[in-house]
Amino acid sequence: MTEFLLAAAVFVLGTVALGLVRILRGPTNADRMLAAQLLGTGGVAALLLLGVATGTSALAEVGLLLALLAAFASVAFVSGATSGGHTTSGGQAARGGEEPGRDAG
Amino acid sequence: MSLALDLFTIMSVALGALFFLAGTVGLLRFPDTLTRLHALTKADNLGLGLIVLGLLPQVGSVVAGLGLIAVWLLALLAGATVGQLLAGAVPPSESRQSHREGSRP
Amino acid sequence: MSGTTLFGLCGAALVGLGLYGLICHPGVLRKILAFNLIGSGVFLLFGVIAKRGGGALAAAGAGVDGDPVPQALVITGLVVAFAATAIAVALLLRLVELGGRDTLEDEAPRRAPPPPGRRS
Amino acid sequence: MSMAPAVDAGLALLILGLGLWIIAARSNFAAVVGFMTYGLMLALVWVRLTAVDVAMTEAALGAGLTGVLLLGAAARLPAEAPGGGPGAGLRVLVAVLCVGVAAALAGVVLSLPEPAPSLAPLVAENLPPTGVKNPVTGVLLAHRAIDTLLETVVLIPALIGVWALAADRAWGARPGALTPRPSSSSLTLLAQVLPPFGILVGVHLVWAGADEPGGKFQGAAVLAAMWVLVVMAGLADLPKVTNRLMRYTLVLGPLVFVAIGLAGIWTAGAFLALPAGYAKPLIVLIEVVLTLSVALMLGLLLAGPPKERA
Repeated sequence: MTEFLLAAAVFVLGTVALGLVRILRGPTNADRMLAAQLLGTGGVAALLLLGVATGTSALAEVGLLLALLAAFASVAFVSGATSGGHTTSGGQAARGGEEPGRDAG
Repeated sequence: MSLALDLFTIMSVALGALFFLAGTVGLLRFPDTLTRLHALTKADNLGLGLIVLGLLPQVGSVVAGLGLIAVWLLALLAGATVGQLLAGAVPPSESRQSHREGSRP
Repeated sequence: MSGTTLFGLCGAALVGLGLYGLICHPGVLRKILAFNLIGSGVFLLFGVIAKRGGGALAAAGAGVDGDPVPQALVITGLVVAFAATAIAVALLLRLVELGGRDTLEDEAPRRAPPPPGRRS
Repeated sequence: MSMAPAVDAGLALLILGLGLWIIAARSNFAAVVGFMTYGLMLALVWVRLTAVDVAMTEAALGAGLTGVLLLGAAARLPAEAPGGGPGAGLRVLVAVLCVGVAAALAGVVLSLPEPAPSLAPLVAENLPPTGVKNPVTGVLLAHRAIDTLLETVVLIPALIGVWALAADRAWGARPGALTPRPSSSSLTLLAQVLPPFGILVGVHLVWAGADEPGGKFQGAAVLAAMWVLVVMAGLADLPKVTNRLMRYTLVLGPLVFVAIGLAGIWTAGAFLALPAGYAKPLIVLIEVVLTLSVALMLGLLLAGPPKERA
């Protein structure tokens, strides 16, 4: 059984690692965030599998932490994307957009 | 009895891992951000849920089992709302221009 | 080769990678990232030492089989690294706010025309 | 155990790949997202190294809070990293240097002494008098308490440093790096539903940290994250940097720690020593007040320098 759970962990890690290609290719930042989200859930799954396979204590707490902070990070992304102005388009808007140095004086 | 439980674990975990594979394939193959989001939210909720379900017979105590279920519930809650948020962060134009930008290394 | 040694080599490689990024990247944000990479590499080395030094506690039934002293040091290190990163990010954002630049180079050559909001 | 090496090898490959990506990516944002997933994978590595306490800290601080901090910075910068930097020749030279450093470290890893030196038996021997069962907590608060004290104290100058970067006119205003988002129903829902869970998890981590993996830093990081989440959803506002209550809370933890430490000179014969019999309650007290202060510090570090609002 231990072997099977470890193999499942490797499998899940492997598949979500394929999802990393989305982080590399984008094209939009929302896509990258999606890939990170999948990796987060996959990471939690792999963690639980590993933990049960090796009898690690307190693994549910680590899982809870990861799930909580993954949600938090996504919220931070969305906030940044809409109020910071230039996260999403990833291009020219970034430079012209916000007048820097408002209080430079 | 324990054989039946083991079989249950194997079935459930394997099915969950397959859902992760499906999610990754969707993430890589679907044409734009919103369809990818769709694929992802289905896959990671079900994938993690099935894996947690499969792991339940393998943990020793009721408390540990409840911890696992809590991880899943939290991921479910966070995944659902974050999916909504990410969808809101995708401007309608962006999914169409998705192949114009690209930041390959 | 054991998994522990493998992670140790991994940590060594990460320190090298991070050092390269720190020196060669002109962008400040990327320097901060590279610096964090170095940090995590060093922490991994600590982790390897902790793991190797473990065992005695497992025998005593304490539930954690690693040397807790390096582990505790890594935890303190992580907190301090976060504080340092927060300062670095605040400095960077202030730099951008004042000069519209996100690099430490004197003359910042960009692939696109220079930012319009440049002062001074 | 024939699958275990595959797990380790897979994790090592992932981490190295992500590390390469963080350095090589052209887009700032892609590099930051890479860094966050990298932190997540590192947490798994720490679990493999049987350091669950560190895995929690890495997940909460290394991946979570640091990631959010950098995400916020990336949102305010041009999308692509600036060009330039050293020329090709110099780059090769630097690469050679870095390979040299990495190789030297790898050599050290491969030639670590056998059997490994360890303080674990010493800790195991001296853990019972402290009354806590988690050896890492024991080391942090009893055996190496001076490190922990300095570490919490160092967060305060860091916060002062961040605040000092405010523009003159903005001094006294509220921290400005977290711009609340115009209200959206799903974000509001998340900010109402998640924090109760988060606070529960955070408090549990601190409470259980005495005997099981967990502790004040992990708990404080979760509490800080939940606070910042509520702020980002616009449900609460940050205090002004001149707020008295906030400032007292910031220094409360370190002050209590120092006070108990000073009392140790008379009661136990050394600075930061804990009197026999009272070690565990004192450790728990220190943990609780430090958690409050550290959570506030972490949240405020994320919130950045004070800024005028339009």
